[in-house]
Amino acid sequence: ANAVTLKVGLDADPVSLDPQVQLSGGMLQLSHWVFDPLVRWTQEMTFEPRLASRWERLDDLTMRFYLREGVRFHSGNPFTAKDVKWSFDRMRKSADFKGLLEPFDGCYIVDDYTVDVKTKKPYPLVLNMATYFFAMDSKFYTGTDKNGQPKDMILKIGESFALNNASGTGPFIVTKRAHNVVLEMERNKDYWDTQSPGNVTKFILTPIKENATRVAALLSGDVDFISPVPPQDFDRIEKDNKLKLVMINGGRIITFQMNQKRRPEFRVKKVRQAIVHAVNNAGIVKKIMKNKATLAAQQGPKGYAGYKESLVPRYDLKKAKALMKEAGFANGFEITMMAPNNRYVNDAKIAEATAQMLGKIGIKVNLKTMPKAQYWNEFDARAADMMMIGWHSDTEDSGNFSEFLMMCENKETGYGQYNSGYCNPDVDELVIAAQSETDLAKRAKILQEVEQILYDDAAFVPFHWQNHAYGAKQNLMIKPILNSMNFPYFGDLVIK
Amino acid sequence: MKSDDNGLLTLDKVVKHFDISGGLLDQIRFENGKLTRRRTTVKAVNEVSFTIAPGETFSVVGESGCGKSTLARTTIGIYPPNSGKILYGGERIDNKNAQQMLPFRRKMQMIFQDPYASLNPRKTVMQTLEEPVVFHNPTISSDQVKERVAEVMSQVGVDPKWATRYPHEFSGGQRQRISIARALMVDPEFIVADEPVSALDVSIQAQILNLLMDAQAQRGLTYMFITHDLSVVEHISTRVAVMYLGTLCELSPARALFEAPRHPYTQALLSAIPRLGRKKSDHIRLKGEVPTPINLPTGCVFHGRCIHANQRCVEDPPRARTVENKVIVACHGVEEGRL
Amino acid sequence: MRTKFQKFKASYFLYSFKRDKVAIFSFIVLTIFLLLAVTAPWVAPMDPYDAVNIDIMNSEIPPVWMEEGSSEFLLGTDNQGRDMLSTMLYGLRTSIVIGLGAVALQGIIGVIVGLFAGYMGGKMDAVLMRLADIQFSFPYLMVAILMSAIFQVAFGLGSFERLAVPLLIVIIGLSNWPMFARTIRASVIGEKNKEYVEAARVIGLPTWTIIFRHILPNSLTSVMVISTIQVANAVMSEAALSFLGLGMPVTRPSLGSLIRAGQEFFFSGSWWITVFPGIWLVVFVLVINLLGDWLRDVLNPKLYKG
Amino acid sequence: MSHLLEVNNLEVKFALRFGDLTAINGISFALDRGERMGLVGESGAGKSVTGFAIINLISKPGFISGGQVMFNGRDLTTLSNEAMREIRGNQISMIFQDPMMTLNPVLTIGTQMVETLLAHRGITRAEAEAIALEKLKKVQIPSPEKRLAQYPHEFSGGMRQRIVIAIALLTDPEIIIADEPTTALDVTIQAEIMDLLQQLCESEHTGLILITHDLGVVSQVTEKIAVMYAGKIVETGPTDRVVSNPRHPYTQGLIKALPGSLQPGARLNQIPGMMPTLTDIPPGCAFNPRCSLCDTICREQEPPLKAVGDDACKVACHMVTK
Amino acid sequence: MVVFIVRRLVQAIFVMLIISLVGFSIKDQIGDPVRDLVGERVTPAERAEIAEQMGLNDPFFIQYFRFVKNAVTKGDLGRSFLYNKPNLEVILGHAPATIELVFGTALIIIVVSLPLGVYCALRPKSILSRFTMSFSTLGVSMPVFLTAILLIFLFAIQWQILPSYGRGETVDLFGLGWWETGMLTIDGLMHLILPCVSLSTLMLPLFIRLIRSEMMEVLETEYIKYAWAKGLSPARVWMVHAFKNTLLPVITVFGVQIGIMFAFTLLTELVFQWPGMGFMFLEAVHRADISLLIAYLVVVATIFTFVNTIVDILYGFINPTVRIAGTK
Ligand SMILES: Nc1ncnc2c1ncn2[C@@H]1O[C@H](COP(=O)(O)OP(=O)(O)OP(=O)(O)O)[C@@H](O)[C@H]1O
Ligand SMILES: Nc1ncnc2c1ncn2[C@@H]1O[C@H](COP(=O)(O)OP(=O)(O)OP(=O)(O)O)[C@@H](O)[C@H]1O
Ligand SMILES: [Mg+2]
Ligand SMILES: [Mg+2]
Repeated sequence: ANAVTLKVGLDADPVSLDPQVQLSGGMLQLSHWVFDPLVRWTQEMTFEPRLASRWERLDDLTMRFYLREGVRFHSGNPFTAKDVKWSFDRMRKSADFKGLLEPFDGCYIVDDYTVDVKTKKPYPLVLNMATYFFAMDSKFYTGTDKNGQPKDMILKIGESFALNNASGTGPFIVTKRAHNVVLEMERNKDYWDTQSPGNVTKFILTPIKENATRVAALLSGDVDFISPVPPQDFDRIEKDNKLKLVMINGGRIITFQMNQKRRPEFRVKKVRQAIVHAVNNAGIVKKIMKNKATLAAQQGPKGYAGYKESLVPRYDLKKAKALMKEAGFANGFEITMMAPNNRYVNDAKIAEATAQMLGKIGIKVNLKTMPKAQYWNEFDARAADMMMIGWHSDTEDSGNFSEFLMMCENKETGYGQYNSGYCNPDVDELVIAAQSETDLAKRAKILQEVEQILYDDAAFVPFHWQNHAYGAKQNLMIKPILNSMNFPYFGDLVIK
Repeated sequence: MKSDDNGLLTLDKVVKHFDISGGLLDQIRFENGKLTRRRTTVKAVNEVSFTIAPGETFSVVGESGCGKSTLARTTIGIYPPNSGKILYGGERIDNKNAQQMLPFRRKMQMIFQDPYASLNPRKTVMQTLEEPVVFHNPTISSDQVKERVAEVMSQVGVDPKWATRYPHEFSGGQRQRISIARALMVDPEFIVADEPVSALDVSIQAQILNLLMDAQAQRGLTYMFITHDLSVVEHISTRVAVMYLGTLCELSPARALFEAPRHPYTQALLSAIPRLGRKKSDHIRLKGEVPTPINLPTGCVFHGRCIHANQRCVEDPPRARTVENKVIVACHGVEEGRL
Repeated sequence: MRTKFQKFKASYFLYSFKRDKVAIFSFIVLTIFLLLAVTAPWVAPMDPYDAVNIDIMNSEIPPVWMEEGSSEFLLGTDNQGRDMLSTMLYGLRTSIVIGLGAVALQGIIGVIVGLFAGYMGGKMDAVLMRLADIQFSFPYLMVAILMSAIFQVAFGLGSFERLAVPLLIVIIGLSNWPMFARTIRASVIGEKNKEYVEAARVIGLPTWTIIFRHILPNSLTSVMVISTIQVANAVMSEAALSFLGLGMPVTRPSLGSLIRAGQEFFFSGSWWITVFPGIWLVVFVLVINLLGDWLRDVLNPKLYKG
Repeated sequence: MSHLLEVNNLEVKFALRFGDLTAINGISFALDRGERMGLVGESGAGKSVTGFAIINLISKPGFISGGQVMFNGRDLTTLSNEAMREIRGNQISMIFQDPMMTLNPVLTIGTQMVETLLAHRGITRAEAEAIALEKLKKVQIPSPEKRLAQYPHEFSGGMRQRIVIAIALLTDPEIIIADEPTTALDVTIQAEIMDLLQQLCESEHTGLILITHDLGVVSQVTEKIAVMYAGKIVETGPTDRVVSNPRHPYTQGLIKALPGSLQPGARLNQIPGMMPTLTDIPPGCAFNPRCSLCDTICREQEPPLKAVGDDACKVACHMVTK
Repeated sequence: MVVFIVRRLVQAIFVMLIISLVGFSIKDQIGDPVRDLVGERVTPAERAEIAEQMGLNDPFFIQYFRFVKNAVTKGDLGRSFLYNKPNLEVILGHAPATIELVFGTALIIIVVSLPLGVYCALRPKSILSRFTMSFSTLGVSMPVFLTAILLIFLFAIQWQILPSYGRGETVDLFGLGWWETGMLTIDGLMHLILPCVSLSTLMLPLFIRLIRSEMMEVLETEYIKYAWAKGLSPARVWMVHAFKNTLLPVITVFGVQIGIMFAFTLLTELVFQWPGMGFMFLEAVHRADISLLIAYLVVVATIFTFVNTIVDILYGFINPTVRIAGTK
């Protein structure tokens, strides 16, 4: 085949070649290029067989996966059940994935091409989790490296074998990596998925942090594909007849939380409601997000179990002012607000707009935006009265939002880890009930009730669900390879 | 020297060296495979002693860089001496702090060489002149100050109406007059004049010299007069000290010196004065180059250039001795009677 | 008589000023800039710091002469819906305050350090100048980045918006003082050996008086010249810091942060968000520089080296 | 009329902000081969400008506004720059006042000597170096071979001035213009340098224009003298005559003001006032406000420079009669 | 000479100690590096454990002492959290990009400012001089980032004749293995143009002015007048006598300005996504990679000392009156 080179500009490059060292979007993207999971999400949010060619539920606790035969790793080693179990066990040691794998009991080899995955309790989301089960080459990662360290070591800092070496079954083989500068990959000639239409032979990823520069790179033709595309440039790319813009709805909700521990005012429900009414999130979606985000009034997007159609945005400045008056704060008050400036799409701009909107109901906002490295520390310290947080459910399920964002903060159970200041025992109770409810309809009901309570309580300020925006040259057939998880499957990309 | 009790000002073995070696790191040298620390000092004035009697004009002459100005500044207390004593009216002043010095500041004043640099360009003549008076007499009324300024100004021949002008509006000679006025403001007894006429034209030079002589006559001033112009020295001095490389060579009454110079250096110096009508190049030629005051020669500092130098001069520094009536010479040759 | 001298001085100044068209032009423009900055609250069509006036729905309206322009917003609006013209006026004000403040601070530190280092000489001089060297040989932007990172955290959040201006003044001031210190020191070393200083010492004046009453006034010419250049530099430094996201908070933009914010919209067609403040800043800095050049020529042609 | 150099009615102006300033106001003199002439006067009288005007090298706002400088029959004021370059440093050499400032600090003295020769003679570098060595010997620089590779700062002031003289002699010029060659030096060194200059000029038969304000120096070295005041020559004649019998009140004043001529301690004879700035020269005789003999005619009419008595002396004064 | 270099070394060590101390004392203010290493799901307890492993919880002086000890005994400046490599390696990896950028800029500055500056001094009234001077004032008044954005807009987007970001194709220099150079490939050189030009717009005017004013000053000196009086040709007077003296102050300023230039590579590198040290520095600040930051500060201090030493030696070369061992 002809050599086809794909040049991609992303906002960041993967921090490591070890798929299990960090649970982050960037690492998962890489995992899909170099490794393969047992199953993966499709654009329609259904499951597509990958290394597992099929699966069946044996009982409440067990799921059996039948593995694809004849698959080889980049190293040439054959792929077997042993690798799946090895990878699963290794993943449990990873600090990032540990929590996610909490419900699981273990992975058991049935034969060379069959494994059973068992959970401790009945667990409705096994397949969702199987999208994280990337197979690593157990033989390749066994032994000790030149520094005398075991090759399978998961190290966040320091040189580990897996940091710089990768052997997966995926469509691309890493040929060169200079962190923060470039990542080069070549097509795996022996890729098992012969059905894949993908024709990219060389794949060069450059991290381009600056939004404007990234767009400029695409406009000037220096790269073929960029992501994310900042909303302000949507128009320009769409208008350019050599380029195209593709939007995919995503599941990340952007919110502001109101800290009731810091501010007695926020304990007054009317005040919270006033704030929610004062925030013109429709305006933000229209103007700042250029209409390329989905307006939200609850946590989970449409399609998630807890989604409730009747919960609609409620921007109404008059009412907001009235609520403030009723709450006894007609003259307003002053608060602090913090938001990151490089974490979510237009995060700082959204915060700025919000600050101004609150100004209109007399709440004077002292806003501070900062890079995420500083922001998370501040968030941990709950350093401001209102703090921005966006959340994407890594299980693609409604309950996950509440567990992290809305349940009362509890250091031991880890619930409410990203909740800065709302606590309602009713919500906690319902969310926990949903966790072990295997009747999906019933479960959905519970989760919808949760959303309703949060809505009525004005527990947080909802904005929108972020969309993923991709810019590419016309000859890149990117539409089919994109999905709401933001894992572009470049292995399947066709460049005309 | 101490015996001269009727002296107004006495210098006793005054030494002034300047350390120009900079910080510690600059002093370190790499020599013969070893790191050594070396200080570089300019030995500007070396064990100079003399006494100035009240009312006299005591001149110091010598080539450029021989330490005349340093001697002047040390005498007046701008530089503290490294060793030796300075007595004014019998009282030691070299170890006094700024506060204790104040009474002496009124008695001793200085006039400088450069008429352009010696006045603060941002102060009017009035401001320049009133500063010393006001500083030393904080209680004085401003009318009195103005009066005094006007008085001194007319005395030095500058129209008091010009008091509000700035220095750049004056010529060099006028500025020098203002400098002199500043020195006279506190009514001093003793004035050190460091080359006050060197930067001026002959015609102006005469004006300033006359002014200085007039002031001396009126106020009974004592001058220490620094210059390299020997004809000026001859004209105004009562006694003359000749310096070479920071050392005193000869100290004599002016007449004696010009009539019969004793030290070989003085002789060379005098013979080199260009005079009207003297046609032939009959001056004494010195050999060699002037050594630097950083590495002083051994023995007599002048031996390298002296045509009469012998082995003793190379090894042994000569001491200043009174050879005859008030003539003091530091020379082995003179001492031995060779010259 | 004194007034006569002043007249003379003024006339000399005026003379060279009148002859120099560029200087006249720059002076007029600078005056206009300053006037606008001072009167911003009255001349600006709206107060961009007041949330009540800002509506996100008004964002990115082009200047009035363009098709979608609105007569309400002469130069269009930014991405938050603020009137560009007003924001620029307020931004200019902020930039000027920071620029002047920072230079005042630099000047005070630099002049004091320079005076002492120059006058005292010796160890004092060596230590102070080494300090200046360290500061100097270190890219000021880096110093500023580190300092602002520290300051922002140290002072907490609630006060940041209020403290931002003084903070930036301190940051830029602290990172640029060696320029002044060096110039003053050089000039003091030149002055202190002049005989008028020795004359002052002979009078018995205390060191303080000599330094501040005699030497300082004579070193101020050089200070004046570098001051103008440093004001321009400080305004640019603030812009650079804002560009790195370390400048004024987004809700109270300076010219620099305005340009920074607008930069993202440049390629997407909303060029006015960055181009207007850009021109505004460049013209402002330009006239200061031009005046500085002129001043340098008039006061002393041999100043300003490194 | 076969003078080597003849300056006729030379006039030099400086274009200043407030109008033109006349620094040299119609001066005339002549110099013969091997003749040594002194140009004296107070600071600002226009001595240096005269020197530079001869080689047509007046710095920026200045220009020659009238008169001639005839040299070997050619008017130097009308020559092109190229033609003038041929003469400067070749037939007419110049020695500047401050030996510390005239040598380029970053070039070896060898370079600075050789380049002069190369600019004027079609010779090789080696030949040029040989000539340079010879001239260095002539000015009594010890071990000249080594010296060629040294930089100016490695020499003392006296030696530098000797090097400058050596450079002036390189091309065996016909005239040397020495502008206060010893003002920056000590008396002992000054005497040596003056000796040297005089000897060299005598032995090479070179013309010399010695610019100085020191009458003593002039009287020792030169044969002829011109006294300048406010841009004009007020008196000229053989040195002996002028010194022993000055006629112009200004020259008289200058000589009488010298302290050496009087009894020590006596009041000096001072010329009152000071030289006027060139912008406001009084009408009539420029010296009139300071002159004790001043009469009405002096305030109204400019005195011409005219011959007095038998000899070559010329004086510009209404009060001097025969 | 040896002493001079030793002295410089002592100075450099002194500076580095101070700077690393300053670095350490602010390290807690920059942010938490652990946050950047882990996903958002990781519990605080586990983060604390990682911090403990990384030695971040040790007392300040122990950390500082450990750093100094490792630096002195092993030449080890610690390990970057962000890049997961030894700091020195990370910095060396980024250094070529910056050095080439600075080098390219310096080249532009020298090649353009010398002839222009000299010309403006010799013909101050000509149209070209006036134009150059006005343009240079504009240049100083234009923030680097604005110039950079404009350049990208014009050359990369509107006309598409030059690339907009990055270094382009690089090759291994001399087979060193760690110096990836963009200066040997056409593509690499094309990529250099815009960043170098935008960076030079700031310094270029300064140098043209400096050279002009220095040259004009030199032309007024006695020795130039003397050179004319010797009958030398204009070429010789200007190029040999005047020019060499003009260079002296220019070299000193150049030394200082290189330092300032480093500050501005920061902005240029950011806009052009140039993978150099400034870019790395910003990344380290934003991602709280304190270890790398401190190492960077130390390395930069070294570079400055190095550059200044070279400049001083060069200065001594041209100016015979400066004894290198003496004080400046
Ligand atoms: N402040 C100082 N620091 C270092 N060295 C100095 C200082 N002042 C003077 N010297 C040195 O001391 C020596 C004597 O200098 P001084 O000024 O006293 O000479 P001088 O006889 O007055 O010369 P001149 O006739 O040129 O004025 C010189 O070598 C000079 O370089
Ligand atoms: N570059 C110049 N610009 C303006 N005026 C000048 C310039 N050079 C000389 N003059 C004027 O020309 C006059 C004569 O100057 P010149 O240098 O010839 O004096 P001089 O007799 O050599 O004095 P000195 O003894 O001080 O050297 C001076 O009064 C001065 O005002
Ligand atoms: Mg002196
Ligand atoms: Mg002269």
